[in-house]
Parts: sequence; structure tokens; C-alpha cells
Amino acid sequence: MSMLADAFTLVAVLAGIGFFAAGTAGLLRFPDTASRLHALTKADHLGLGLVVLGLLPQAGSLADSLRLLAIWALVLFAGAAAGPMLATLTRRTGPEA
Amino acid sequence: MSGTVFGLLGAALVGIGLFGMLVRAQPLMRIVCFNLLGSGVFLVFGAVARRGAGAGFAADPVPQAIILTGLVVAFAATTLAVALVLRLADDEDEAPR
Amino acid sequence: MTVWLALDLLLAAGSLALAFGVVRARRVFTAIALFIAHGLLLTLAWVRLDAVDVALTEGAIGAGLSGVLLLAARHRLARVGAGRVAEAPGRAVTIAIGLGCAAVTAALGYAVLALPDPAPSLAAEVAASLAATELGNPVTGVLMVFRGLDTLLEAAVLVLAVIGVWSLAPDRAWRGAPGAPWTVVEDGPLALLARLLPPVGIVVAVHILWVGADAPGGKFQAGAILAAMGLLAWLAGLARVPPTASRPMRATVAAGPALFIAVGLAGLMFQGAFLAYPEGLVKPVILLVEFVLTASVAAALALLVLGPPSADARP
Amino acid sequence: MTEALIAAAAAVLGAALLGLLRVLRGPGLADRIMAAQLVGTGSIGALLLAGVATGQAALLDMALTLALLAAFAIVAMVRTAPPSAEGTDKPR
Repeated sequence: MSMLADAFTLVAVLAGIGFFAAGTAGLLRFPDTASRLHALTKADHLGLGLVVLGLLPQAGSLADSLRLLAIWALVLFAGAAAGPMLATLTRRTGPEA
Repeated sequence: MSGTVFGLLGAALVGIGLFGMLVRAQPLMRIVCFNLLGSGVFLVFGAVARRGAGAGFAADPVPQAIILTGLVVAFAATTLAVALVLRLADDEDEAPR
Repeated sequence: MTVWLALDLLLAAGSLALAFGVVRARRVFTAIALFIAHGLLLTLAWVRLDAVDVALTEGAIGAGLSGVLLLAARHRLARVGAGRVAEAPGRAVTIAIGLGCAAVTAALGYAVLALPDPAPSLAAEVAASLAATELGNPVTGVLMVFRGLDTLLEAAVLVLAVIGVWSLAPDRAWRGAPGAPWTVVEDGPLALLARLLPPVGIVVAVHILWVGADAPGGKFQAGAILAAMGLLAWLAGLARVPPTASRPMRATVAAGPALFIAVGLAGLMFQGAFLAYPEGLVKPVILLVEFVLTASVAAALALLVLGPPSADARP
Repeated sequence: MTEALIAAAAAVLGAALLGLLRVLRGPGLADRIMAAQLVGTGSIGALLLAGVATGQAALLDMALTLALLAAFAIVAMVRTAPPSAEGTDKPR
């Protein structure tokens, strides 16, 4: 059982790292601000979500698991609000501002 | 080991912050660089605290408590400096040119 | 072990790159954005130095509140005009300054490498006396009991700073609301965030304050989170700041230090020493002082970020 | 397991720090803010991994605090961003 949980953790965390790396690659390589924003918001939050998912079986207590989920929800929510604000800013200041 | 790494980082930050404070002309830039310098000083002290681990504690709690105090006092000093800069700009705005 | 070392070196390299970026930044806004990112990395560095209390404070005050203070100040300066800027030094002087700063860094670095071994430490003394305080977190013990006077002075410094910042207000703005006025954002993501985040923040702040007795956390960290949540509502234009003449606001700022001084004087009267806590009631008294201080610290920090009242028109 | 999770923390942090190159390069203000956001999310991820790996619940509290404060700082950055490249900041 514990072997299975460990394997699940490793796979999920590795996938999370993959998404973080993809987000960084998008941020560095995409040609314009809007598509970079797209790469960052998608990859980042999915990456953190997979890390949280992977850590859930390793959490010591129910309180810790809830805290992990709360952190993810908070980051997801803040990111979802920041995305449109950044997009508006890009339009207001122009792409080469 | 972390003590040495971050102690040296603190020493470097002191130098970088001091340089920025002396070379940059805008008042706000000087305040930002002063804060860099301050974080370097705190890191050096934190390295000292880390080396003082013992009696079941991972680090000496007395320097840590004093760093906490220092962070808050540094913040208060920063706000005063910013208020001074704002007042100076305000006065120059009013003065006949 | 090598994994930890790799993590440390990664953090140090990132911090150095950001610090260079701050000094080299062409625009003030960029410098402040880099400074905030630098503060986030320093938070992780403090965790690696086994100073989670300091890390919490650095993240909340060093990165969050300082960053927003500087951003708001830049915004205000941009509207009143940048003011006079001193001449930047020429090339030769810059090189001389660079060499001087490198010498300072080298001397400090040498001092770090030459620290005595074994390191002097007060950890054993703290451990021996911590049981008497009924607290589980040694840093809180040092702050509230062994060096209680420092903490009292620190709380007083915040009140003095508020007075100092307010007294820098121009005459025509005196008694106005602190901070520059903002346009109200009725709807959209910012208004949503400013309505939903503060309740979560208040819960987190109370949690951080409560665990502070036995685990990392405490009044300054909790106060900083509360201040940040209030300022978020202000940034969205949802919260109106009371004018500096408001008595309830002044009372909130002064209540914590006043209570702390009262407890100290009571100790002088009944126990024979300033700040001596009554026997058997150490923890309840400390908790009471911490709760009231948190409210005062939160109000003072928020007012400090807002800055002096300004007379300029709406943006 | 602990070692693996710490290595994962280092990897997440490394990915976020690479994103910093974008802050240093720009060109837009939005890009700079996004990279700061990436560092924030990366730091939170690293804290979660390290906290669970070492069993320190305090690190989870820290991640919670950082999540709140990072959202606050990003809002402030967007709200105070200068209007254009020739904005009021004087170049050095």
C-alpha cells in the first residue's frame, strides 16, 4: 500500500515538475505577452495542482491535507483573478511598453 | 553548511546594496537598495544564529528574535524615508520655478 | 546532503541575480518588482537557516508590505512629478565606489568564514528557562519573556513611526485620510479578489497568531497579514481609510503598547520587576498582550504603508 | 522518499528561477509581473514539497502566508504599473 502511495506521489510530482518546466519554457520562448500569459497561468496552476495531489498521500494528518488543498485553491483563485488584470494591463500599456 | 552559504550571500548583498545606494540617483532606488543592504546584514546575523544550534534547537533563538525585531524596525525606517521623499517632491512641486 | 546543498546554491544564485537586477534596473518599477521577487527567495533562504519565524516575517513585511509601500510611493511620485534627482556619479567615481563595496563584501565574507568554532550560543540558556514560560516556541519566549523590553520598544517604534509619517503631511492635507486617493473598481477580477481574499486572510492571520505560542508565527506576522488584507481592499477602492483625526483609529494603534506598558508596570508593583509576569498566569497574560498587540501592529503597519495624507486630486 | 521530494523542490525552484530570465529581459511590464508570479508559485511549490518531506507543518503555514501576500503584491503591481514606456519614470 505504502509502495503504491509512494509511486503515485512520485508520478504526480514528476508530472507537476513537467508542467512547471513547460510554463517556464513558454514564458521564455513564446513571442508575445498574451500567449506567455496563457502558458504561465495554465502550466503553473496545473503544475502546483499535481504537486499537491501527489503530496496528499504523504501528508501526516487530515489537517495537513486540508491545508494543502486550501493553498492550491488560494493560488488558483489568485491566479485566475490576476490573469485578466494582466491582460488588461498589456492592452493598456501596449505590447512593447 | 547552509550557514556559510547564506552568510556569504549576506556579505555579497551588503556590497551590492551599498553600491546601488551610492550610485543610483533616484531617491526611491536608494531606499530599495538600502533594503537590499539591510537584508544582507540580517542574513549574516542569521548565519551566526544557525551556527549557534544546540540544546535541541536547530538554531540559536536569541539572534533570531533580534532579527525579527530588526526587520520590523527596518520597515518602520523605510516608511519614514518614503514619507520624506514624498514630502520633498510635494514641496518642489509647489515651489515657484 | 548534496540535494540540500544544491538547493542552497540555487537560492543563493537566484538571490544574487535578482539583487544585481535591482541595482541595474533602468526603471524604478522594474527595480521594485525584482525586489519583491528577491524577498520571496529570501523567505526560502530563512527556512534553510532554520528560522521559520524570521521567514514568515520576511515574506509578509520584507517582500509584501515593503514592496507595496514602494510601489504606491512610485505611483504617487509619478503624479506629482519626479522632483529633483541628484546627478548620477561619473564612470571613474562609479568604479571607485564598486571597488570600495567589493572590499566591504570581502571583509564581511572573511568574517563569516572566520567565525569562531564552536560558535557561542545562548540556546542552552533558553532551553533551560523555556519551561517556566509555558511557551513551546523558543523565539516567542525570547521575544515576550527574556527580551520583553525589546518587544515593547519595537511596538512603540511602530507607533512613533506612524506619528512621524503623519507629521510629514503637508499643512493643507493635515487631518485628511492617509494615503493617496484611488479610483473605485466596482466589478471585475480585482473587486472579486478584494472581496473574497480578506476573509480567508483573517482566518489565516488568527491561525498564525494562535500557533505562535508553540510553533513559528506570532503577532507581527499575523498583523502583517491583516494589514495586507486591509490594504488589498484599499487598492480596489472598496475600503475608505478613516482620517488621521479619527479617535477609534488612534486608539487602536496605541492600545497594544499601552496594554504592554500597563502589564509591565503591574509587574513592577506586584512582582518587583518591570515586565515580570504574575506567577501561574504567564501564558494567559502573554496571550492577551499578543492579541491586543496584533490589532495595534496591523493598524500601524497598514497606516505606515498608506503614508501621509495627500492633498492631490483623484487620479 | 524525503530525498526525492527535496530534489523535486529544487527542480520546481529551478524552473521558476529560469523564468526569472524573463523578468530581467522584459520587454513589457506584464512580463515582469508574470515572472514574479512564477517565482511566487514556484516558492510555494518548493515549500509544500519541503514541508511534507521533512514533516514540518510550519512550512505549510508559510506557503499559505506566501500565497496571500503574493496575490496582494501582484494586485499592487498591476494597479500601480506606469502607463507607458515613456512614462514618468526617468531613465537613469
